[in-house]
Amino acid sequence: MTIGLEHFLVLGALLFGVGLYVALAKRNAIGVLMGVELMLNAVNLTLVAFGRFVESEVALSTSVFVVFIIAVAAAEIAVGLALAMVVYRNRDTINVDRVNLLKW
Amino acid sequence: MSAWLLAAWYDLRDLSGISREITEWVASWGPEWLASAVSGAIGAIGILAVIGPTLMILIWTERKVIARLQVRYGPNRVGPRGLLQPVADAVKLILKEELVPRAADKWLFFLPPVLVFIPALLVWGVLPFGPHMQVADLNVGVLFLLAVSGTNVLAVFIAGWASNNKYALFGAMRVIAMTISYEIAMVLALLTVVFLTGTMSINGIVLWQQQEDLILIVLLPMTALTFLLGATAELNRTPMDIAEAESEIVAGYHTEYSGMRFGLFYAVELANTLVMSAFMATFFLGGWWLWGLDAWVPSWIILLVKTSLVYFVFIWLRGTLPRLRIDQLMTFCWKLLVPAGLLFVAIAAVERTLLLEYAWDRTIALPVMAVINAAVTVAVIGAYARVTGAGAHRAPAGPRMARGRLGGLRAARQLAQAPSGSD
Amino acid sequence: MAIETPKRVHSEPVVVNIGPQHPSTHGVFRLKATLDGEIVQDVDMLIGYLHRSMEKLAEERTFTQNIPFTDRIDYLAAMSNNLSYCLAVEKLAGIEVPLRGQWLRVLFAELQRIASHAMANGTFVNDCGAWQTPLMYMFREREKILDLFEMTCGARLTTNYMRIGGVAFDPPLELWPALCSLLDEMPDRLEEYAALTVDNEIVLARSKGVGVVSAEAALNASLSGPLLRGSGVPWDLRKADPYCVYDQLDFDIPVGRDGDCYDRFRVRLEEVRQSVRILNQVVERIPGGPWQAEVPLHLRPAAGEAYARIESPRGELGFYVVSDGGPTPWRFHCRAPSLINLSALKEMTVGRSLADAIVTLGSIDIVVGEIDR
Amino acid sequence: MDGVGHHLAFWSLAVITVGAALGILVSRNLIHAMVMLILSFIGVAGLYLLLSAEFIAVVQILVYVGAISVLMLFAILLTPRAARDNAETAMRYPGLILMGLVIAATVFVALETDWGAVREEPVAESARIIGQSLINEFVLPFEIAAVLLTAALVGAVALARRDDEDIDAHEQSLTLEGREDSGGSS
Repeated sequence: MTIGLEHFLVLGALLFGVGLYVALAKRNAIGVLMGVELMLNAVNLTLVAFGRFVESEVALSTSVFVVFIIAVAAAEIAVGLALAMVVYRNRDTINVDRVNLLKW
Repeated sequence: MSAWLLAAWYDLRDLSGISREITEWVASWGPEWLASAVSGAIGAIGILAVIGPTLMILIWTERKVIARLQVRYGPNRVGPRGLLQPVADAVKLILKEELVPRAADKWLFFLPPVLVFIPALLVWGVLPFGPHMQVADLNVGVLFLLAVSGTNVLAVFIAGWASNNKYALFGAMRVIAMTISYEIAMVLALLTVVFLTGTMSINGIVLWQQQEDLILIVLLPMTALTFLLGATAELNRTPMDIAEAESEIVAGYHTEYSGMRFGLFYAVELANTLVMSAFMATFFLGGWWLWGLDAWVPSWIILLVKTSLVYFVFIWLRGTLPRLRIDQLMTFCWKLLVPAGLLFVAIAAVERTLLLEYAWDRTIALPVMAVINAAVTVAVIGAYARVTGAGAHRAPAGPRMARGRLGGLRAARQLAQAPSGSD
Repeated sequence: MAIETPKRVHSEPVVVNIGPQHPSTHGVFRLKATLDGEIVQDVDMLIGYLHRSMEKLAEERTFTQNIPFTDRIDYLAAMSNNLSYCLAVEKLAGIEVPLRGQWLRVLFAELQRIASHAMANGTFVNDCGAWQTPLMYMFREREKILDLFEMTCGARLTTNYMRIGGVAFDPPLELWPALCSLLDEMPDRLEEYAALTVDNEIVLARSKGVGVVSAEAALNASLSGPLLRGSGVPWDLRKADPYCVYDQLDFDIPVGRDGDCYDRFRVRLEEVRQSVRILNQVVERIPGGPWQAEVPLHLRPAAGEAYARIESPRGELGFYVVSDGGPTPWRFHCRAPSLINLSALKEMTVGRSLADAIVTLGSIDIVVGEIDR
Repeated sequence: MDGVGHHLAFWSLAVITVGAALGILVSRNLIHAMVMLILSFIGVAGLYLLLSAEFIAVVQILVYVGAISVLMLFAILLTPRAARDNAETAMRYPGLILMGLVIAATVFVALETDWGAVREEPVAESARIIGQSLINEFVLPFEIAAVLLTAALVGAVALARRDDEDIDAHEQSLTLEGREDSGGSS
């Protein structure tokens, strides 16, 4: 059997699913951010696979897209971790269950 | 078989012939994947064959050179001229008990000595030993170098964290803070090189220097300096060895490692120093190329000689200079190296445009640019010295001489107010 | 749900034990430092790891038998300790030392000062982070001095050379040419050290303005030796309260300007130069004659007390000896300069970084044997 | 992509990547989860190499392994009194169900869709082409990304630094003497 597009898509789907679970269910804010990173990686993998296997108008436009996603991910993680730090400083915890001031 | 022997594979000037011949021979009867596997294995074995003995000699060289700098003899008991000292050290380290602290994170504690080896070996893959002697001529070679050598930090951090030792954690924190800062300086330095040469392939950079008939350190002195200092920081060598500052935090991140695990850290440190010297030689000293000499002398010997020169500079720094404090290191990086790096990126971009778009005559333009860049380098360093008050050329005033007037506070005040303090 | 008011959160201080086994504590000395990040908030000095109960042991031994103990109090300046103790006992028993004995004492005390300062300055630059190089350079001359000691009394560190009433032996004849050649090359060597370290940008950056003690604070903490002089107070017992024949010798007292680690370093370097000056005079002017007074082996000084002090390489080194008329001292006490100098460490280091604290500790030049005794 | 090498590389990398991701999922220790995440990043980088996207692979190592992981480790270290465990919230079972559904749906779409013409040979020299398209077709997004990164940088610094009066109070609580003379930041 040839390794084809579907292999990578399924792999991406698995990664995305695990990332989703981690992002949804983990208690630690940094753990949640890990899940988000995992999902972004899955998406990137899928995009690069499409770019490799599917003919397109602009060569490697998917790779350009991935570069942008990585840039945005870096920005997102910087802000996210800064937020976690601020929450920690004010609330002494980064447990997302206990950071519920906006809930009520 | 006889034709095989007559082929050029034994040409010492280009050892890649051996690999090519063997690969072709395998491909002639075996499947394609076996040929590529063999080709990869030859590269790996070649690199290991270079690193292993070189490391042994390096340990001896470093100790010997440092000893000479310190007016002593250095190792001279084991083997002829102490050459077998590294072997004796290794045997001792292997025989020693490997302690694992009770409070350590057991699994993570085992990882780092192995993990640090991976980037140290991987970066060799993109180093060109000759026009064709390169395991992988990636078209993103420079980025690969930065990416792989940057992952070193993670192993160091895990070592520091898993030891569950305050000194180790301090060392890990320091190494992360410092490496991140100096990596930016290094990225800017390499970006300058890439801008000017127009290629990210490391062999391409050497070829550019060959084509333009000059070595880059002449054209970009500040960049070479930045790379050297960034490498010093990344390698944790004096004067920037705050991560394992012996007098402050004992041994930093590898405080708790003993026996061969410590030995691995030590070996990796030397291997990294060697590879950084090699890349310094490649980027800024022309690599395997040396004004036509590479047609006669094997290119890898030229590279080895240049590498040894840079390595000697590292040893020299280590034997001469005390250590800086972490805030002084950060100031130096963020206030001198990074702004200067940005400036030189801009300068390199302008110069490339002039050479390419406006097609300036290179025989005239390149020397002029070298002079301008050198002037800018001197100006930048001078301005930094003036702004921060560093680089005080004045000798600090020595002690005053008290002749006769002795006593307590009053005598102290009198002495302080005495014009020019008598001496 | 009630809204919690945000708590004030500080960053957490970390307590780090520097020592008892640590490369820069110069022995088994323990510094409990409370750090906020890299900043020292508090230091706690814990001593006693090298306590050998010398002062009590000395009460069970005769006055002469106690001299070897003093070697081991400050093992880097054994001659100075011998000298101070012998002066105290001589004062107690009213013994007059022959002239040659006094000059020989000056000779060896100054040699010891050079050796000790070489060690202090070498380890100081080491604590600044140098990789042993300055230490190795300074050990060159120290080795030669220790060779001279060995020639004279057979030991290098624990010399046990001074005796009550003089010195144990007249130095052998071959000492003098060796000493003269050492003194001839010393100015060049000192220039070399100065060239290597005094203007070194990194040494300056690490030690200038670090560990500052003002003159008032130094006096209040009763510091002595290079620390006190580094803070700008011109005080040296060789001039202020001359013992042996120091009043006949011509030398200057180097005094620092700012009281920082760098000044202490410079003061020590300059003192070595002055010691060379003294030694040259000693070689020229040393008289002949006996080197030891006639002192009974079982000395029984009349009941009384005496305190004698000298300027040891580390500061005011005094011995307080009380006799009840018996063959052993009734009380034996040592005023150790390292211990008292160390008391200023907290003031010098709090609020600065850990690296500075190490440099400051190095500049105090402690000897743990002297602190714990 | 049907060579033995490709098969070997794909399956080992797939096992490493997904296994490491599952490691994050089950790990109870935040630092262990972090190490697993790094391993997963490296696995994805390997897959990029397999897809002939060398540039993306190197960028993946540089940014994810070299920068983002280090940032996260720093964040873990700077929140010392927070719980270091990596346990789940009450969303555990809903999360598992959602995960199963998303994976099932995506896998179904991936397998059932006809993705059209398949290119056998990868496009060569990816770095140069990416660079050229970044400053030709995509120059505006490129600039916007730059602005976004700068904004994120400034925002992160603004969030994470303490207020000035905070610092003053903090320092006063630490030492009796001022720290003006300590020279530079540390």
